[in-house]
Amino acid sequence: EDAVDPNAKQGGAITVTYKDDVATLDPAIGYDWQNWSMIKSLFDGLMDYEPGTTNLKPDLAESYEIAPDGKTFTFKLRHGVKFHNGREMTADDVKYSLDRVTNPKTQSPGAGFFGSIKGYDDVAAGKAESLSGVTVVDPYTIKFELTRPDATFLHVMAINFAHVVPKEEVEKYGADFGKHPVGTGAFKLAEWTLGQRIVFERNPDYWHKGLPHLDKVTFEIGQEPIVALLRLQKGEIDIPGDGIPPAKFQEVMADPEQKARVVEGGQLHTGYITMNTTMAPFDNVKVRQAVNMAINKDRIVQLINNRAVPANQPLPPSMPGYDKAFKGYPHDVAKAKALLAEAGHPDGFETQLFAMNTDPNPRIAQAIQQDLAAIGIKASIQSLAQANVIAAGGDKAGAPMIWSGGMAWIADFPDPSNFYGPILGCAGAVPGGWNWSWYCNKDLDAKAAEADSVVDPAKAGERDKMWSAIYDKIMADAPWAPVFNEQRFTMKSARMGGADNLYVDPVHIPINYDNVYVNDVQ
Amino acid sequence: MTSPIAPDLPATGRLPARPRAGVWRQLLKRRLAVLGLVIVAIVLAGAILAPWLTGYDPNEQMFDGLTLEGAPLPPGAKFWLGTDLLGRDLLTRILYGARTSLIIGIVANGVALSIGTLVGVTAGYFRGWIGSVLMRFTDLMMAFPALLLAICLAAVFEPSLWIVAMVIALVNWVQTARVIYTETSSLAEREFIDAERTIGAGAPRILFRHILPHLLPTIIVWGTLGISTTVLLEATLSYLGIGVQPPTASWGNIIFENQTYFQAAPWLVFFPGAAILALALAFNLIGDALRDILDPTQRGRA
Amino acid sequence: MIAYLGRRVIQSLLILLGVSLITFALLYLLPADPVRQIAGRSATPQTVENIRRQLGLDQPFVVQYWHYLMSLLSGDLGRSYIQRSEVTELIVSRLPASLLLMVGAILCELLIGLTMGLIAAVKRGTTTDQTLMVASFVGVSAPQFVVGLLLLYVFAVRLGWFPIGGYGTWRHLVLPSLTMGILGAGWYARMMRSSMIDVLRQDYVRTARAKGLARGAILFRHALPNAILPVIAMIGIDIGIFMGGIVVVESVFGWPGIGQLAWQAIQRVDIPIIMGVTLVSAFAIVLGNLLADIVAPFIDPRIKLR
Amino acid sequence: MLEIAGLCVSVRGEDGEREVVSDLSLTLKRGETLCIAGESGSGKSMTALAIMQLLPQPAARISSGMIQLGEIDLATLNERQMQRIRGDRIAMIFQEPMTSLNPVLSIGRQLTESIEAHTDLSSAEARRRAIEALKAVRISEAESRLKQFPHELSGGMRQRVMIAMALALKPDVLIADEPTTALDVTVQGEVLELLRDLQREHGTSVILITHDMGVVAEMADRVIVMRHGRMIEEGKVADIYARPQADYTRELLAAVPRIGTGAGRQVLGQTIPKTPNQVALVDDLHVGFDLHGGFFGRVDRRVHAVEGVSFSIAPHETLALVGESGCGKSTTAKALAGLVPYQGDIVIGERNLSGLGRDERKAVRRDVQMIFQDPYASLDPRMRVGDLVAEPLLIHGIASKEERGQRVAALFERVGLSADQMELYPHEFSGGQRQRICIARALALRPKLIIADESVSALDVSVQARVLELLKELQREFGIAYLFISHDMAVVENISDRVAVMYLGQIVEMGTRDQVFSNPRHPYTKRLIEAVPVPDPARRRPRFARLDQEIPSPTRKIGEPPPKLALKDVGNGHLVAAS
Ligand SMILES: Nc1ncnc2c1ncn2[C@@H]1O[C@H](COP(=O)(O)OP(=O)(O)OP(=O)(O)O)[C@@H](O)[C@H]1O
Ligand SMILES: Nc1ncnc2c1ncn2[C@@H]1O[C@H](COP(=O)(O)OP(=O)(O)OP(=O)(O)O)[C@@H](O)[C@H]1O
Ligand SMILES: [Mg+2]
Ligand SMILES: [Mg+2]
Repeated sequence: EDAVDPNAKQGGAITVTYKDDVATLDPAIGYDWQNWSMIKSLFDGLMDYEPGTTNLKPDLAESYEIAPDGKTFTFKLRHGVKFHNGREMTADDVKYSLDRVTNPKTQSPGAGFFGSIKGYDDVAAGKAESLSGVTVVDPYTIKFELTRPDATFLHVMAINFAHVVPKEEVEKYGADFGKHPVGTGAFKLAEWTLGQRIVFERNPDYWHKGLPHLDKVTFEIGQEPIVALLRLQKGEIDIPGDGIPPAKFQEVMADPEQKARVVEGGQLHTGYITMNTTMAPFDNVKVRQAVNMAINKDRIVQLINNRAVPANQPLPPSMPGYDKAFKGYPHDVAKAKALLAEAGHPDGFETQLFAMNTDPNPRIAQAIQQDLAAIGIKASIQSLAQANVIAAGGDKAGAPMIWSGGMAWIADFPDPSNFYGPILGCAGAVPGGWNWSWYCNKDLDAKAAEADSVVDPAKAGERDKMWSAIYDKIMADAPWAPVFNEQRFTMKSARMGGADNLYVDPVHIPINYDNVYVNDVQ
Repeated sequence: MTSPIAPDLPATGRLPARPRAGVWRQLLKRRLAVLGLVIVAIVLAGAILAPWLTGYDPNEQMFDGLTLEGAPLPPGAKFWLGTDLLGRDLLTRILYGARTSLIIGIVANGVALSIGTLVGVTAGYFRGWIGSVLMRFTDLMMAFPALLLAICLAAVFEPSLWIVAMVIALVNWVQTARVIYTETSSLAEREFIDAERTIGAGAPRILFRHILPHLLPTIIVWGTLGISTTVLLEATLSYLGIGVQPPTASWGNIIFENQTYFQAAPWLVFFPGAAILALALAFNLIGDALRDILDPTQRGRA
Repeated sequence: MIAYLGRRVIQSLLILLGVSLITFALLYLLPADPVRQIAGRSATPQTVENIRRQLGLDQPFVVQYWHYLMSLLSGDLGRSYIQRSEVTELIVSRLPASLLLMVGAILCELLIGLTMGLIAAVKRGTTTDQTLMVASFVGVSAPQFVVGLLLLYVFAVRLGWFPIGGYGTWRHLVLPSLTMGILGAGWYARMMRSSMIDVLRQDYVRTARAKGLARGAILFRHALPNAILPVIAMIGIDIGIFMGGIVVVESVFGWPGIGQLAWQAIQRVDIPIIMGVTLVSAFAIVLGNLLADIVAPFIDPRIKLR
Repeated sequence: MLEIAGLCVSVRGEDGEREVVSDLSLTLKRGETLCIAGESGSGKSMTALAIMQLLPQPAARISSGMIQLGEIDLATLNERQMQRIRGDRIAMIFQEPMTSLNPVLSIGRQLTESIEAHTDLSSAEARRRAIEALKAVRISEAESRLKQFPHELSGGMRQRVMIAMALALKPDVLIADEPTTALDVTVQGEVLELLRDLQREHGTSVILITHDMGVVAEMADRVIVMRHGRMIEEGKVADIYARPQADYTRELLAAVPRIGTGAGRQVLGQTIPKTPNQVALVDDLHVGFDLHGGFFGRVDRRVHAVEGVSFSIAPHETLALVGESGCGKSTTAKALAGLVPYQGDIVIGERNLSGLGRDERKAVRRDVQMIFQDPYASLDPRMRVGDLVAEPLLIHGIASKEERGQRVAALFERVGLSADQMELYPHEFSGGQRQRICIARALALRPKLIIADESVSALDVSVQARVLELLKELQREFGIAYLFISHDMAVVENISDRVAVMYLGQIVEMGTRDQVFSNPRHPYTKRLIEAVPVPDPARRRPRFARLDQEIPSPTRKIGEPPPKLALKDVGNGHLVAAS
C-alpha cells in the first residue's frame, strides 16, 4: 500500500461546483467531464494510478500476472474489500461488472474498450450474456484471456468502465442504478437532489486505511463558471470544477494572492484541426502540409491567454511516447503557399471549417480562418452545437475541416495508443466514427497492433518508441494540424491542502477527491 | 338652401383652399422625431459607408490589437472603441455589423410584424372558420418551441443571413398575431364598421382603411420593441449555428461573444448594446410621433 | 362555463398533440444522431446498431411516434438517452423551481412594468415619461446574461443582500426574478403606457373626474382595470417568451429549473428530454392562455366566455 | 350661486387657436333652473366643461374669464382643490350616457365611491345613501342593482344612474348636458320630473343644456340662447317665449315642431299603390339574439328584438317607426340595412335580399342608406370627415377626385356645415354637427331609401328644422323614401306620411299620420303622445304620470316565444293590435 500524506488532516468538507448537470454515476455509463472523477471516488477497479501521476498501480487487485504471450492476465484480489452496502467484493463481482458493461442492453459508451477480451464479439452481438474470456478462478482470483496481446489492458482495467459494481444493487435499481450508485470507493453517495446538489460522504470502511481525508464533498450543479469564481473569491466554495473562466483568467493571475492558489499542470489533451483526407483538395498531402504550416500557433495560444503550449504532434507532452525530438511543421507562410501551388492550388480554394460553438472555440476558428486566408484558403466557419459537429465529422462527405476544441480527445488513459484507434485508425474511419479526417493507413494499423502486443512492462520504453514512430509517420501524412496542448489551471480555496499534483491529477479531473484535505480542521 | 346635391346634378361646392400638411412635414416639426430620424440616418449611413468611414477591415485580427497576454485593448487613439478578443477594431465591426442587424431588426422584424398583423386582423375580422383555423394555428405556434424550429431549419439550410431573417420572421409573428387578433375583434364590433358596410365598403377597404389605422399604436409598440428582441435573438441563433457565422459581425453576436468579458472588457458589450438601444429608441421616437400625428385626438400636442 | 372549459381543454389537448407531433418530426429529421452520443467514441458500428435497435430508433417514424404517444398516455415520458433517468423524474424535480421563477418573474415584470407604464402615461410627454421610455428600452435591449451578472455582482457580492445564486429561500428568488422581470417589464411598460393613454381619454374617466375623485382612485379604480385587459392577454403570451429566456438566467443564478435541462438536452440531442420539456412548456403556455382568457371576464364583465 | 364673467374657451386645431366660447357671462341663483339653448356647436357643452375644469385635453383651454362659485374662482384652482368641488358642490350629467359609465365597475361601486370621496361616511352608510339615490331616480330593486354592471342596463336606466350619481351628494349646482336626448319620450318625461322633484327637495341650482324647446319650456326659470359661442339673448322663460328679442331666438322658436301642426302636409298614405313599385317591403320580419347562459353555455334565452314586423314603404313616402327604448326599432333598421341576420322577407326594389350574390347585394345596398343612432360611434374617428362623406362615392366609383370634393363640399353646405370643416376629424365636432355629417354621408349616394335612426334627435331645433326640410326637399326632388325612426312625436308628426308604433318587437298600431295622431287607438300610442313636452311655458303639464312597473323585457326562455299580436283594421288601413 502506498503511503498516506503525513501532513494530511482528517475531516472537514469541501464544495465543488459544475455548470452542467451530472448525468449518471453508473461507472458503465458515465463518460463526462464532471462525473468521470466522481465515479472514480465511488467505485474502484482492479487497477488505478498513483495519485497525481500516470503510474499504474494495482488497486482492488493486490497483484497481477501477465502470461508471456501477453494474452492472459491473472489478478489476485484484495481481501476484505466491502461494497458500501456491507457485502464483501469478490471475483464474481468483477466478472459480473465486465459482462454488464459489454452487454449491449447496458448501452455503455465504453464497451469498445473491452474488445480484446475473448468472447467480446458474441456479447456485443447479443449472442452471449457472458464474456467467455473472463474466468473466476476462485473468489479472490480472476483470469482474463485475450484474443490478441494488448499492452493497454492494464489501463483498460483502470478506466471507469471496468469498475466493480455489486450485482444485487444493480438489479435492485435497474436502469436507475446510476442514481443510486453503490461501489467500493472512498466515498459513498449521501444525497442527490436532482439538478442541484450531490453530496458524497466518507466511506468509513474504505479498504485503504487513512483515506479519504475529507468527511464530505458537496457538488453544486448548474452555475456559470464566472459566478462560481465569484463564490470562490468570497470563500463560499473550494473548487470551481469548470476551472477559471477565460474572461476572468487575467484578473486572477494579476492578483498574487489568487495566483498563489492556482495550480498549473499538463493535461492529456491536444487541440487539432482535422482535414478530411477523402475530400478534395485535402486528399492531397501537400495541401494538408500547407495547412500545417499556415497555422500561427503562437498567436492562437496568445488568444487563449497563454493557457496552452503549441503542439506539433498528436500526443501531448506528458504522454509516454511523446517525441521530444520531433520538430513538426514550422509556421511558414511562404512555404505553405508554395506547397499549395505545387498541389495545383496557387490561388487557394474555398472550404469549410466546423467548430463547436462554445467560447473560445469560435474565436480559435476565426484565428485559423485568418491564417488560412493568408495562404489563399477561404474557409467559412460553421459554428455549431457539439452534437451537430460530431454528426458532420462522422459523415464522410460532411466536414472538410473540423477544429476539435471542446470535443477534443482528453485521453481515457495515459497510453500513447489512446490517441490512435478511434481517431486516427481505420476502425474510426467509418460512418458515425470519430476519425474525422477519415485517415486510414493499413500499414500503421498493423504497426499499432504490433506495438500493442508488446506487453512486457520491461519493454515499455521500446513500445513507446514504436508509437512515436507511428505518430511521426502520421504527421508526415498530416491528416491533422495539431495546434496546442491545453494546460490545466485549477484554482482552489485557501484552506485546501495536499500536494499540487493532486490538483492537476491527470486522471482525476479536476482534483483527486480521495487524497486532498482541508487545513482548517483540528 | 336649395343647391342640388344629387350625383346626376353638377356639384357646386367650394373646396377648402388649405392643403393638408403631409405626415412627413408634421414629423419634421417634432424635435424628438427628428432626433429619431437622425439616429436612423446615422446608423444607415454607417452601415452603407462603413468601408469609407474606417481604415480597418472588420475581420482583420491585428497583431497590435491584443496585449501580449491576449487581452483586448480598451478604447484609445488608435482603436477608438477598443478591440475585441481577437484584436479586431470594434468600431469597424460595429459599423459593418449594422448591416446585419439592420436587416434583422428592420426587415425580419418588419416581416414578422406584417405576418402577425395580417393573421391577427384576418382572424379577428372574419371570425368563423377562417378565424378559428388561424387562431388555433397561432396557438400551436406559440406553444411550439421556436428555438427547436430554428435548429432544425439550420440543419436543413445552409446558414445565411436571409435564413436567419426568415426564421426570426417565422418565429416572431405569433405574439403580434394574438394581440392584434384581440384588438381587431373588438374593433370589428364598433358601429362605424357597420356604417362602412352599409355604404358598401368591402372587406379589404374596411380592413386597410378603417381597422388598420386603429391598430397602429399597438403595431408601433410591438414593432419598436421587436427591434432589440430580434437583434438579440439573431445572436442566439448564430450561436446555434444558424445565421451569420463568424467572422461576420452583427451587433447581437458581438455582445453574445463577449458578454462573459463584460467586467474585463466592458466596451465590448457596452458599445454594441448602446447601438441596439439607440436604434430601438430612434424607431420608438419616430413611432411615437407618428402615432400622435395619425391620431387626430392628439392634435394640439406639440 | 363548464362547457366552455371542456371545449377549451379539448382544444388544448389537440394543440399539445400537434406540438408533440411537430417536435417529434423535427427531431426525427435532425441530422445529429442520438445513438452516437450514447455509444461514445470507442463504440463499434455493431454497438451503435444494437443501441439503435434497443431504443427503437431503427423503426419508421410513424411507429416511433405511435409508441411515444402510447407511453405518453400512460404518463411515461421515456428515459433520457444521456442521463439515463426517467424524464418524468428529471422534469418533476426541476419543475417547481421553474414555476417559482416564472411566478417571481411575472410578478416582477408586472410590478415594475405596470408601474412604469402607468406613470409614463400619466406624465405623458414630460421628461419623466421620456426617462421611463429609455429605461424600458434599456430593459428590453440589455442582454440578460449581463443584467444577471451585474445584479449578482452588486447585490450579492458587493452588498451581500442576497445569496450568490442557488435555490431555497425567497432571498434566492429575488435576483433571478428581477433579471427576468427587467426584460418583460420593458414590454409591459410600453403596452401599459399605450393602453393607458387610450383609456385616459375615455368618457368614463371624465365622469370619474367630474365626481371629484382623487387622482389615485381615478387611475387605479377606473383606468387601470380597463387598461390592463390587453396586458392580461399578454401574460399568456409571456410564458412562451419566458421559456426562451430562462436558460441564461438559470445558469447565471444556478437555479435548478428545466431551462438548463432543456439546453443541455438540445446540445446533445437527448430526444426524450427535449420532447418532455417541450410538452411541459407547451402545456404551461396553453394553460397560461387559458387562464388569461378565464380571468378576463372577472376584470371586464362585458366579456363572455364563448 | 354661480357667476361666470367674460369666459372664453379656445381650442387648438391644425391651424392655430379658435375661440369656441367667447365672452360669456351669466349668473345662476340658488334653486334656479337655467336652460342653455342654442345651435348645435354653439359652445354649450364647452361652457359646461369649462365650469367643471374638464375641457378636453390637450386641445381646449380657458383663455380668459372668471368662473365664480360662491367666493371661489374655479378658474384659478389647481386640480387637487378642484377635486373637492367636483361632485360635491357642482355635479354634472354628460351628454353621452352610453360611454360615461365605467364598463368594468358595478353600479354600486360607481355610486358609493363619490359618496365616500366627499364624506366620511362608513361604507355601509355610503351604500345606504347609494340605494337611496337609486330609489330617488326610481330604479326598481335598487339594492340588487348595485351589483349590476352598466352594460346590463338599458340606456334609460343608465342615464338615471348617472343622475343618481350626480345627485347623491346633493350638490349646490347641477349641470345637465342634454340629459334626455338619448331617451325616448316616456323615459324623458320621467327623468325631467325627477329633476324637478330633486330640485324642489334640495334647492339645487340647475344648468340644463338642451336644444329641445319643449323641455326648456317645461323646466326653465331663465333661458340663455347661444350661437357661435356667444350669448345672444337671456331672459325669463316666459319672456323669451312670449317676446323673443333676437332674430335667432325667434327663428329658433318658430322652428319648434309642435304636435298638431304637421297637418299641412299633403297626405299620400292610401293613395300610394301597395305594389308593384314599393321601395321596400318587409314581411313577417323576425330578428332574435340568442343568449348563452347556464352552466353548460347552451343557448337558453333569446332576445325577441323583432317579432313578425311587416310594412312597406313607397317612393316619396316617409314611414315613421316610433316606440320606447329597446322596442326593436334599431334592430329593424339594421335588418333592412343587412347588418343583422333575420328571418322573413325583405324586398328592396324588386329584389328579395336573401339569395343575392355579393355584387348584387352591393348594388342593392347602394339604394338603402342608413343614418345611425349614435353619430360619434358610426364615424371612423381616424378619418377626416370630408373623406368620410366622400367614401361612398369613392367605393361606388362615382365622379373624379376633384368632382367628388366639390360634391362633398356641396353636401356639407346643404346640411349646414361649412366646407372648411371637411378637414376636421369627428371628435372636433359637437354632437349635433356629427349627426349632420352622418346625414351628408347617407345622402351622398342619393339612395332610394334612407333609414334615419333617431337622426335629428341630437340637433337643435333650427338645424333640425333645416334638416327635416332638406329631407323633405330631397324626397320631393328625387322621390327618396324614408324609414324614420324617432321618439320625438312632434317631429314624427311633422315629417311622416305613415306611422308605425312598435312595442316589444311588434307593431301595435300603424296608419297614416292623421289616423295615428288624431285618433290613437292603442293605449301605448296614447301614452307616447301624451308624454311629449309642450314648448310653451304657459302650458306646463301638471305632473307626468309614471308607469308603475318596469318596461317588460323582450328576452324570453327558448321555446316560449312571445304571443303574437293580431292587427285589426279599424278603418281605412288603420291597423291596431287588440290589447
Ligand atoms: N376636441 C375638440 N377639438 C376641437 N374642436 C372641438 C372639440 N370639441 C368641440 N369642438 C368644437 O367646439 C365647438 C363647440 O362645441 P360644443 O360641444 O360645446 O357644442 P354644443 O353647443 O354642445 O353642441 P351640441 O348641441 O351639438 O352638443 C364646436 O364648433 C366644435 O366643433
Ligand atoms: N347584439 C345584441 N345582442 C343581444 N341583444 C340585443 C342586441 N342588439 C339589440 N339587442 C336587444 O334587442 C332589443 C331591441 O334593441 P333595439 O336596439 O332595436 O332597440 P331600439 O328600439 O332601437 O331602442 P332605442 O330607442 O333605445 O335605440 C333590446 O332589448 C336590446 O337589448
Ligand atoms: Mg354638446
Ligand atoms: Mg335604437
